[in-house]
Amino acid sequence: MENNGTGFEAETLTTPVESAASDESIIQVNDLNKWFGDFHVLNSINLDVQKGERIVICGPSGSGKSTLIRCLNHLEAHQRGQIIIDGVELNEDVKNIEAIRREVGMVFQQFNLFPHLSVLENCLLAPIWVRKTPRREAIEMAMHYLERVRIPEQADKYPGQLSGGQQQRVAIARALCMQPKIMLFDEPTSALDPEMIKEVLDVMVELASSGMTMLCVTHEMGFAKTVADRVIFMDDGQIVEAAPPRDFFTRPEQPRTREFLEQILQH
Amino acid sequence: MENNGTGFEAETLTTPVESAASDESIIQVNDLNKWFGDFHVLNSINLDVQKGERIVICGPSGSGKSTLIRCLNHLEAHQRGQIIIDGVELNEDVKNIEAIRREVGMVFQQFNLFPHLSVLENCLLAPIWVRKTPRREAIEMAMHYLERVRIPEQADKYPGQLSGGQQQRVAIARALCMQPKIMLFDEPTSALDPEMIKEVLDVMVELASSGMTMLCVTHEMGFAKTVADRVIFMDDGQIVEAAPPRDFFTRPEQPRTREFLEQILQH
Amino acid sequence: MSSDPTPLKPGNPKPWNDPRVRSVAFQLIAIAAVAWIGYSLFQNTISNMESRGIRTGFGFLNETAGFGIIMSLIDYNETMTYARTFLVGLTNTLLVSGLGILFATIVGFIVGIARLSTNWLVAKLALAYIEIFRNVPLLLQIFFWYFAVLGTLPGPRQALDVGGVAFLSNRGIIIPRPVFEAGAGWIGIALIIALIASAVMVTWARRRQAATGRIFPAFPLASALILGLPALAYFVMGRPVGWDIPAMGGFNFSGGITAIPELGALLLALTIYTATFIAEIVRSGIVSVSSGQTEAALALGLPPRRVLRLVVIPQALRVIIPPLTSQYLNLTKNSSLAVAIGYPDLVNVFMGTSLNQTGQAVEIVAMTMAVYLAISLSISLLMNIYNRAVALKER
Amino acid sequence: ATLQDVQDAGELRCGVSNGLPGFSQPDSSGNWAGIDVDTCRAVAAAVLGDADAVEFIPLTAAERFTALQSGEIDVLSRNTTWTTTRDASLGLNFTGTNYYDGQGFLIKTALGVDSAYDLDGAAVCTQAGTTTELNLADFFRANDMEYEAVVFDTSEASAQGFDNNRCDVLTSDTSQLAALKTQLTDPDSAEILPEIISKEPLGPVVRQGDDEWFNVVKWVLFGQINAEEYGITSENVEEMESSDNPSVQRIVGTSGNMGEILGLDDDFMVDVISQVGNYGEMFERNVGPDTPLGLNRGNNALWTDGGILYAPPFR
Amino acid sequence: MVPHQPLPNQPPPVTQRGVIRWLRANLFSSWINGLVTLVVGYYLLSTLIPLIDWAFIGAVFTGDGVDACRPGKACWIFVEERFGFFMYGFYPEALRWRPTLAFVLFALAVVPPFLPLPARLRRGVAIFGLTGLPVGGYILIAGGVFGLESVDTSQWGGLMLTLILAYVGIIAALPIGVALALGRRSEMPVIRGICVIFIEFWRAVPLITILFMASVMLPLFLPDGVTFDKLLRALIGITLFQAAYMAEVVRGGLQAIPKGQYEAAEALGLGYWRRMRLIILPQALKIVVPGIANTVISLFKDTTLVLIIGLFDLLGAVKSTLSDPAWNNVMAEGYLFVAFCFWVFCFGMSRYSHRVEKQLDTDHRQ
Ligand SMILES: Nc1ncnc2c1ncn2[C@@H]1O[C@H](COP(=O)(O)OP(=O)(O)OP(=O)(O)O)[C@@H](O)[C@H]1O
Ligand SMILES: Nc1ncnc2c1ncn2[C@@H]1O[C@H](COP(=O)(O)OP(=O)(O)OP(=O)(O)O)[C@@H](O)[C@H]1O
Ligand SMILES: [Mg+2]
Ligand SMILES: [Mg+2]
Repeated sequence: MENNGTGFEAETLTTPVESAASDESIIQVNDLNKWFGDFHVLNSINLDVQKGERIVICGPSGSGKSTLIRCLNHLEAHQRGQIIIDGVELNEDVKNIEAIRREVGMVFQQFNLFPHLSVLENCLLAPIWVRKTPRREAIEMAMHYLERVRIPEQADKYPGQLSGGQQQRVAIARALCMQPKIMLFDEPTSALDPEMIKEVLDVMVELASSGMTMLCVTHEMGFAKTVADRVIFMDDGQIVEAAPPRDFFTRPEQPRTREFLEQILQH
Repeated sequence: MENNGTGFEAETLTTPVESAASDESIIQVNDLNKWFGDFHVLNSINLDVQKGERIVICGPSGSGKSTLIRCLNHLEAHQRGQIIIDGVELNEDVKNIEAIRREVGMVFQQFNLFPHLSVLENCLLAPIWVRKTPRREAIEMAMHYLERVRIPEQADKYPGQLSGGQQQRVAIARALCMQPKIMLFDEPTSALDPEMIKEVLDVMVELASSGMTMLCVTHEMGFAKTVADRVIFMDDGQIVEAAPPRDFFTRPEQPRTREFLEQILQH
Repeated sequence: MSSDPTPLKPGNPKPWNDPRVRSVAFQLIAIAAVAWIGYSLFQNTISNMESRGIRTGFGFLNETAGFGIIMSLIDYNETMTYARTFLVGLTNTLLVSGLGILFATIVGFIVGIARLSTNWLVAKLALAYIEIFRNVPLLLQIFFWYFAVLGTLPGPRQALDVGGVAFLSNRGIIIPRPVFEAGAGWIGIALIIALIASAVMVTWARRRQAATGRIFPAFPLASALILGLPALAYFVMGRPVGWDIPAMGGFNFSGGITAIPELGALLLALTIYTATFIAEIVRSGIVSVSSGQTEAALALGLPPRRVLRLVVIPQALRVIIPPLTSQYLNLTKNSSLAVAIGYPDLVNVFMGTSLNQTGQAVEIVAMTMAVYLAISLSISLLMNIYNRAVALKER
Repeated sequence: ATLQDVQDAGELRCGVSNGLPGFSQPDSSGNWAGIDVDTCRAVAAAVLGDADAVEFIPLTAAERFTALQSGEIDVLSRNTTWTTTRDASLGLNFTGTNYYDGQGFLIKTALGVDSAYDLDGAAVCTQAGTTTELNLADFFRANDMEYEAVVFDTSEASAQGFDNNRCDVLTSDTSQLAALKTQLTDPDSAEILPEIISKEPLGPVVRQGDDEWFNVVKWVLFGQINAEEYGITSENVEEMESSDNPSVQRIVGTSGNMGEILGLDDDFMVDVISQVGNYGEMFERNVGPDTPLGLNRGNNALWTDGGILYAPPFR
Repeated sequence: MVPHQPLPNQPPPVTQRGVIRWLRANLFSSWINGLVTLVVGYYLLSTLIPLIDWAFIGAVFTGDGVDACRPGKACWIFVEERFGFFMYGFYPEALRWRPTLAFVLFALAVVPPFLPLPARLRRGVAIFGLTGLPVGGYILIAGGVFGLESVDTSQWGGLMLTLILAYVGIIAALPIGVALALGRRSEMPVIRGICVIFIEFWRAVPLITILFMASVMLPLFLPDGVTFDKLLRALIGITLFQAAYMAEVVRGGLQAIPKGQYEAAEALGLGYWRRMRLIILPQALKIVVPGIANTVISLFKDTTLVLIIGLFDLLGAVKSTLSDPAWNNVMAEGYLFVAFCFWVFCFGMSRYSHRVEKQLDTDHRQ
């Protein structure tokens, strides 16, 4: 499942990365519904993700993208419908939730690194306490992933000493250290300055090309074109359109999607 | 002295506003010297401002621009030299200081609105307590100026509820409510996001075209070109060059000025 | 919304893995534990009291107390009941807390402002005061003032004499007591008239300012009125107020109003100690108003004292008042240290002497604690209301 | 039961005053001395065979009954006056009197007052939660006089208040007044007025409802008084064991089963007398003429010597 | 064109230079300020000089007994003679090395933040200070095992007792406070309610009523025959009282942790307790170091109240000797000595907390 830095560089952002999707379904979402109070945030979402598939989710603000992603590792509970991840159903069952979180890594918009721990310790936390990996092994693995996100030399610094881009890369490494089967990204680059966006996207593209199953909320359309197997457009809590990037960007079926794309590509 | 909105709009930013300067001198600064401790901030400043003249002051950081402006309404005391404003000499005499502050409005970089008072009350404070205007009249006048800065509808909100640009416009209205003869601006737009800069500059240009005597510290060179009668370049506590914008931007006399302009126009 | 007639529900977890089940179970256990602890404490207490023959109930409140109390704001003598001693203690506690709060606030504000003085000497002196008195236990300070300072005052026969009418000795400060004679009522009426007139004047001044903009010096005039009118009535009515001037007789002064040294020592200590905290609160409150606010106000031409009143103080108060009230609460609780020097506060009179005479510890301690609890809860309630009222409106 | 508890613990917890010379006072290394302290030690000697097996718990007047009621202490020996209310409503039992006292007044000689009936308007220092406080009120009311009660929480503090001139008169039991007088900066500057305004029988107190323990504490004191009556002292107690006076024999346990019926060893009084002494020794050692207090036996003399000390027979 | 000749910077006028400037700016910036300076200065000197004379210059530091003292001057011999009692109370003189040793260990545990030691060692010492030290210190001071002669708690006293009360109070209150704070932020209404009531109750009543309850009423609430040491009871009272204050301080810290930290920890699969222990509490406690220091200082001062229930802490020990007729009027010296001891500790603690705060600051913002 892993695959070390292949020398892939950002220049290739426009050449699509070859798909690694298999036929095996790893995430199944059936008729997912969620309400915040009276507000219907997610409305009958159906989604099937294959192992190795890379999915980019976009849509206007407030359309429920983050909420969908967060439902997948139960940071939010859903009220109706079914989520099955790697064969385990996600419900209130504590054991199931634990099992699923072990397989799902998540990267936040605000990095959310732990400021009181060094970069290395941030990465060791989950392997040691959740996976119960021996410390020595955990360190080896952490260093491996830090190399992969290209900041092994920062291992002993504290998050506060790093730039935003470096922090986000640490956050990715931290999630990878759990050796998850699925990675969720919630607008990983939108809190970053333009120069830093690229360094994070590079890492993500590299990760995509290694065959990781990825769900990524982002408005970086270049990234979507390069790596996505499918682009999903959400609006008003519903999936409006889901298509491979070629079709999605060139001939969107829904007028709502067209409208959105016009807006976003203008910038 | 007043003159309602002339329909001037931001598009005219590049067409110079006609000068309203008369021959009457309203500010005279003679051999002004000021020290902070041992540090000589203002070194023999001489400046004569005509009624209705619009002056833009620029210069590198730390050159004493703010200090100069702040000396003019005695937010800082000077140690040597003379400042005469509208015929009154500025010295430690409390009565003189009060008289001068009544004629000089000031707008700060950080807005400095009073957060515990509504927008309207911010504008009423000085008319009522300093000018002793009847409340009804004061409200009328405040609304007039709020209209002029194009936010009459925000009168009952609190500063914390407004955007930066709106706040700065309230600050301008607040200063205008004292019906000052002179307005001082200390980098009024440098704490603002780009979209907001324009809305504030629009208001300032409109003000300039109404014939107000203005001294403005700013690095907005477009603004300087449009409205300034004279641009003053300060460095190291001294006035290095003072010239009409045409001359100042096209053929600066001093090498120091050229250097500065090169730097600033590069951006 | 789904067309599926039987909506998919997330599968039910195993009950022992269901956090909701766990949470309910956990809470039930907690309730049970607390109830059990409460019940067994109650049961123990009841059975212990029974087996030891201790009287229970609040009947004792109607019994005669039989002991004297040196100071009481309400009418009291030793033939009255324990309920009365409770009230005496309570009023004495409220008196010392009230005065303490008043003085500590005044001293605290002065020192807090002095801390920001441009005068180096004054600022450093204020700092030294704060650092010294804040770091020494209150109880020690009470002892110090009571024994080492007030204790060394001369006896009543050598009392320090202030103009022949007031006297300072180790029995306290004794001042003349006004004795109202016929016609004294007019002074009261004059005072009431002056108060009403002042209120009318202030309203009128405010209206006039709104209408014409002219500022009327209402405050000094009102003060003059409130002081002057009763004084006028006093002389017009032929000075109908006599003064009961304390005179030395027998052991001590008789007549006049006495402030006992226990009250003095307690007030001194509470004031000086609490003021150090208030001073820091005031200082940080004022500092929290950025200098930009002052500058902006000055630039508008407001004179410094109006800047203070209209801009700085209203903003500083928002920061000052919440921690200030918690200091008031602390002061009230600390006033219970009165027991160490014999000031007859609630803890001393009720939880001390009354408890000892009746032996009903449980009832008396419970009543005492309830009083403090009530004071504290009402203050926090008021605080919450205030905070909601002054919260700055943000986006 | 308390007796059992004390024997199990191997230590008697005894509530005493936190500093009253002659009655209970710690020295600077924490050794307690005084007549109240000796009363505790006697009980410990009787119950545990060791007069030192006592934990002294200093209590203010205000705390004392609650401490006893709650079981914090086993016996209270803290110059406590025996009154009806205390006996009946506090759930306590007084076991006897180890000192017959009466309330008096200590006054500064400089004031030139020589009778308690001239005290109208005086400020009076007293201790919180005592019968003294009540007697004082009664006395002044009965004689239609005014007074000002300056109430302290310890007797030491009230003496200090008197010394500092906070009050004109200090009132307390006369024995205490004698003790407190010694603590004044200038002990000669004050004198005790002749009037005694109350009866103050002071004695040990136990919780009500434990008659076994009540009897033990009661009879240890009676035993000490009887011992004095029969001339048994700490010096001669060994010899007395061979005495043929049946009264003496019963006290030292060589005949009868006095100890057994009380739940103690038969020779419990031997431990008491040899380690603490008889009543007279206890008195002389702590408050007698040769001590700083310098009190005479007075009422506390045996009935045979003209006093009122009269213990029921050991029989 | 006239080239601009930069004017040379000039020194400020005399009134703006050196000592004169300092005096002008700080003491005589206006005539009112000048007057204030003179008046305040005059009164300061006229009180300080006699005070210094009384306390130091004219005071008697060595000598034998009361006769060596000079009237009208401080007599520090009194403190010197009673020093052992003030420090240790009734603790047997021959065994006083034991508490001394315990406090030396305590001092060693406190020092590390001031030394440039590796973080691991510092952490080790801190853990020792929180766990090993209380146990070891107790064994040393109380004795009864390892052939150490047992010393009953009723003999503990003086500054030693003050320190023990404060130290144990804080060590025990911290975990309870943390638990209460977590409870108050719990999503379970019952738990939250219990914690709120507990905290509000303890914060509302004066400490002396609590100490009174603990010292004389507690056995009334317990099953017949269950009793424990008086000192222990005072400690329980103090600890619970302190825990309530601590809980509010910690809650402040918990509230300051951004929600993202909770979510990130959750997403990593950490359970509630691990999340709290590894992520939230370390950050929250760090934020509230100053708040904790303030409660510690106020607790330290509050320990003097045990005097009212008859324990001889430092103030109690000193106060009990003040009535000694052998020493005339040494009240001021006695109280000043106690004040000085407390002041040194409280002031030291507040400085210390600043130090720790800096030490713990790993945010190193750029
Ligand atoms: N905890 C919550 N309680 C109530 N409403 C919420 C909550 N979280 C989100 N919402 C609402 O749910 C809707 C969807 O939120 P969500 O964060 O999923 O949108 P999004 O598509 O991620 O938007 P963005 O691009 O701004 O991040 C929004 O209207 C938001 O206001
Ligand atoms: N209150 C003060 N005390 C001491 N030095 C000061 C003070 N205010 C300003 N200075 C110093 O005086 C110099 C001039 O400051 P001033 O604020 O006038 O510069 P400026 O030209 O406005 O710079 P900028 O563009 O950064 O606002 C700076 O070196 C500054 O550090
Ligand atoms: Mg989102
Ligand atoms: Mg500036």
